[in-house]
Amino acid sequence: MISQDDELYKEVLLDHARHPRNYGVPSHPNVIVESENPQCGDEITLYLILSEDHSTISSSHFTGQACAICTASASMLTTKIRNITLQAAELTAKQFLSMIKRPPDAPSADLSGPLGSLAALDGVRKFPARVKCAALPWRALQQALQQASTGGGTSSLEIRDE
Amino acid sequence: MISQDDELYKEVLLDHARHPRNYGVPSHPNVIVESENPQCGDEITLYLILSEDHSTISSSHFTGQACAICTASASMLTTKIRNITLQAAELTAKQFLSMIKRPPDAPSADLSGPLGSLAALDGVRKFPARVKCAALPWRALQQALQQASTGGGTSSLEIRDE
Amino acid sequence: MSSIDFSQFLLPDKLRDEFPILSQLVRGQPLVYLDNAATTQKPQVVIDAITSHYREANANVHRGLYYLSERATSAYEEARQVIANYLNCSSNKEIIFTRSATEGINLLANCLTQKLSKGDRILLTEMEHHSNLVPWQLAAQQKQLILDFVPVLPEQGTLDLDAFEKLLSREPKIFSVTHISNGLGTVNPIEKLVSRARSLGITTIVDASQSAGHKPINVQQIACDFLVFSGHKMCGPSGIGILYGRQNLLEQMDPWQGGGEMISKVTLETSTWAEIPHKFEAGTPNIEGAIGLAAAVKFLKKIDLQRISYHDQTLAKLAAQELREIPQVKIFGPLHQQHPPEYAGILSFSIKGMHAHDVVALADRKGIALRAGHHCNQPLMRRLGAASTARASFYLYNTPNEVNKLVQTIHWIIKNYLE
Amino acid sequence: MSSIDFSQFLLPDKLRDEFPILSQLVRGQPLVYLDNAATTQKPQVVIDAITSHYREANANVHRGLYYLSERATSAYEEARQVIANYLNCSSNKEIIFTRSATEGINLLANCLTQKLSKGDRILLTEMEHHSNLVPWQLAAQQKQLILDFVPVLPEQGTLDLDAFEKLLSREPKIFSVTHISNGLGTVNPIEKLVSRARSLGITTIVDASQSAGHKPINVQQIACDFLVFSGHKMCGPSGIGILYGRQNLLEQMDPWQGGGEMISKVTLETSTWAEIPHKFEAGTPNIEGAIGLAAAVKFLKKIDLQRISYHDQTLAKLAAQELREIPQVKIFGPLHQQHPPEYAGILSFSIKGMHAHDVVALADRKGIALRAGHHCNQPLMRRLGAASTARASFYLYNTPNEVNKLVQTIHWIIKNYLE
Ligand SMILES: Cc1ncc(COP(=O)(O)O)c(C=O)c1O
Ligand SMILES: Cc1ncc(COP(=O)(O)O)c(C=O)c1O
Repeated sequence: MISQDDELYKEVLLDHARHPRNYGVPSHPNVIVESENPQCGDEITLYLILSEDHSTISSSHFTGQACAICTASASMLTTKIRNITLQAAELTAKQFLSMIKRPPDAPSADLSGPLGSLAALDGVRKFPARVKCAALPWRALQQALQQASTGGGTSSLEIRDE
Repeated sequence: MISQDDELYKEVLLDHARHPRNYGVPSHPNVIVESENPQCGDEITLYLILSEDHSTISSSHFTGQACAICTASASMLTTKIRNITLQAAELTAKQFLSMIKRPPDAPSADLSGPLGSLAALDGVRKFPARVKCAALPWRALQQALQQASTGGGTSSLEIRDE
Repeated sequence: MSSIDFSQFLLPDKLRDEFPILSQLVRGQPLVYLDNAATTQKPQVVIDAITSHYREANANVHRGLYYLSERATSAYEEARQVIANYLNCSSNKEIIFTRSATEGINLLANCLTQKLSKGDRILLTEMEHHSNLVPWQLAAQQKQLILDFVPVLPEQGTLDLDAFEKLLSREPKIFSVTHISNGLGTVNPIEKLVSRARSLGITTIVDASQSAGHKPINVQQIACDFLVFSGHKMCGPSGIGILYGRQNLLEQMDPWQGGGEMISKVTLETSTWAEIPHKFEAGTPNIEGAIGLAAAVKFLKKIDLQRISYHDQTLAKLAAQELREIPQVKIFGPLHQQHPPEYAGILSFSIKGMHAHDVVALADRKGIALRAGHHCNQPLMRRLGAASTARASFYLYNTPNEVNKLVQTIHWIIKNYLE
Repeated sequence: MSSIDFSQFLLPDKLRDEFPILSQLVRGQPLVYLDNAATTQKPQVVIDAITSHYREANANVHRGLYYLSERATSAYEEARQVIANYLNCSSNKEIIFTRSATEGINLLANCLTQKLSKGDRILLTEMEHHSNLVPWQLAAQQKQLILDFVPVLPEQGTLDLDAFEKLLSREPKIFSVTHISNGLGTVNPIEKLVSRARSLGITTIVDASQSAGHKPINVQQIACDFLVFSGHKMCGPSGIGILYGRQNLLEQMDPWQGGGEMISKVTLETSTWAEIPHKFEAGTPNIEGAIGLAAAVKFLKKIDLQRISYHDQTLAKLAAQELREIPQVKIFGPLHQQHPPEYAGILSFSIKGMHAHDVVALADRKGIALRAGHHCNQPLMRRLGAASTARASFYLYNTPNEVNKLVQTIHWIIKNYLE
């Protein structure tokens, strides 16, 4: 363990970073977004499998090379947005991004709130240079959702600042 | 009087500045050099009248608008380089320019040296921004002497740094 | 001096205590610093902001993942926010740190002329500082553009607004104008000029070098596209300046300089750019410069920029009233008149029969710092028929007593030099 | 650690006392600052030089006729002389003050390509910092020039000299190369590279950002045409840098930026230029920056640049020896090898299974400042097959004890994060 009270490297986050969930290329994804943050070197590809009517995300996966924060964020994302509507996923992305962009001294996010265990990433606010690491998979998701609503496909995304 | 011991505005210098000698356009000059220092706004035109064989300066005059230092320097120049050979004038210009370019803390120039009363301009060294004011007429003279040795005529000169 | 008690309207003399340099003797006399249009003195809070940075927070900015780098980065970005607030920007992305006003204009002269064609026109004025003239000459030469100039009315020292209208009909693409003339102290009717030009679709640039830190500035009210100034003329460090640009325009522009910080993805062949403002900040910036400038802005806002403006003006007007009485003195610009058009704390004058260099060198003998010369305004000086002038420019730490000393010294100079 | 007593060859620990920032605690631990390749800390003498300027001598430089302006001007020009002496220039006119190394290269990329024609080639290397790459890409795009790159041998981290020879046969007009790689610590055989290129009439530029202030530099011995560096990487302020150029070349070049200070005669239509170096210093310069940089150079020379170079190298080598023993650690560049080719005090490494960001963020928990990322070297990183590395870079105030702490911390990170 790094430290009992490290505000960034929480145990749950390290667990996702060391053992990422839904890591790998699924067969027949409907949407693929290759995202990268060239300034850090984080690269995450996000895959969505949609329900037949394209209204719901059946499952999502990711691959790529990234730091612990970005990897954990992607891993937690894929566990969170399973069997929910595109709208619900969009809302989650929005909530997540607003959470991590609050000022460093804002009160801690609530683990029992709608974001659930994603609140473990809230500590990233205290480390402004890492906000974009946590944000990358969610930016990819936002782009993927837009694509999903217009028929799916593959695209890429380069994020710069957050 | 400005001050008994002002190192720049010496009484002899002020006298030349207020009552410049040889000020005006002579008839039939052999050489004319229009010199200026655009950064200060000093403008001096120097006129030489040469002996028939062009070996000697019979007289010199000047016109123009310039500060006290530049005007006095020009006025003293015209009184100094009268009835001397081109070579002697060249040497004087060289000696004068080296005098005013010595370091600010060098010992004072000798009023009984070859430059005579020109040594009154020696104090300019202590005011580095004014060195080019004192130098301008002498730079014009150097160009005029070169012209004199190649047949005379009119030219112009823009000085920048000293 | 006048018998009215101005002290109740002016800033208090004790402000001087904040500026360590002002307590020194120069040539055995108390320093009277009246060259504020060239550069200003630094209050202790600005010096402290810089030294604290060195002693506590120094690191390179951006992308550092350790404590000092985070601290330096936030200080740098907070400085950007302080400037954005001062100018009332809609976003702090609209603030680019440059070396100086000069660099800001060079950036614009380069980036905004990229897409212009041969024969396109740029409108300037006859009262521009060389920094708002020479960069356009360089660009015009390279891209075969034509420069036009709004004339200055020599008596009033103001722009000829009829001529401005006529020149607009030549359809310039860019109009770049100074807010306040550093040579004459004229305050241009900047909102009116900008709104007229913008209504015709012309890109507008304001050189705020003499107004920043001397007045409140509101870019949304001026409604210009770009605005530049330097930190050192407003109690800040040298080596730091500001370029304000409208977000959408900055986003459309290609970068000027390349290097670290301004890129996103780089291959050997080609690169993509960072978001604004970083796209225009190539290489390690002047970090302590930005921090020092922000400290200066906070200091000035606390005093109140409206009051500073009034203070500057009043001292210049007091000096003008006294100098106007001296027959050998000629004043240039608005303060030449008893009832001047809008003016700032800048007073240009000459003494008949004396070169300005001598006036200023002799004032120095009394500890007074004035500027002599063309004030980087050679074309304007030619227009006024003056090779050079002497200039006294006032700021918040100057006092009515210093105005007195200036006036007495001019009398002394005239008596001793001319008589 | 090794049992040899290095202390007799290394600089004394008490040098640290000159740097106020180094006595602070970071996250409850003594600060171990190992990001010197990004920027360096400032000794008290540099801080004092800047504050004394503000408290005693602040004024604008050039053409001021009063006491403060004379004092500021001499301090600024003396600073130029100090730099000229450090580099062994033949004249102080060869020293131009810029904002940074980045600005210096942008100036060159602009001015030196003015007269090139479509299809002309410029030779760089794969290890250039973005600052010595992106400006050339921008110029190449505008003027349709072709860039070639000397490859890096990934194992040694050195330039491929055979390929260099072949690329020379394509007759490049300009060859610009770094003295020391900021990503790998490689010290290039600079005299050899420059003399080979110059023998073919190629204009040569050296990026000395990592060598200035770390070694003696002699431009006449290197025999390059131009050389650039930044003040902040050598104990000086940020916002100030140096461009050295051969006098005759600088005299032939047209200016880049326009503005005050760099002109001689200005009319509305056209202008003539001041002499070098002023021709290339448009606008008010970073005066206190120049003064601070000169103070830094004096400080470093007093310590002895040769000793500083040895000190940096030795610490990097000690660290490499220890880290090389850890199976999960991979070292990049010369120190990868037991008997490395010439190297500087820069150590790049990665930990298998960890992203460099995490390595550096965790080192910060122990008060150690490292850098993670591409080090503004994206193409080089791609060449090495590493998205990013962690980098420890040493300077005169680092100690063998700090090397120990670094090594212990890497062990701690591996144990806690990977195991
Ligand atoms: C009106 C105006 N514009 C531009 C400048 C240039 O400022 P800087 O030299 O700081 O770039 C000045 C300063 O002299 C000025 O007064
Ligand atoms: C080799 C090299 N070149 C150029 C630069 C750019 O320096 P600056 O950002 O100070 O302009 C750096 C600094 O990161 C460097 O290491």
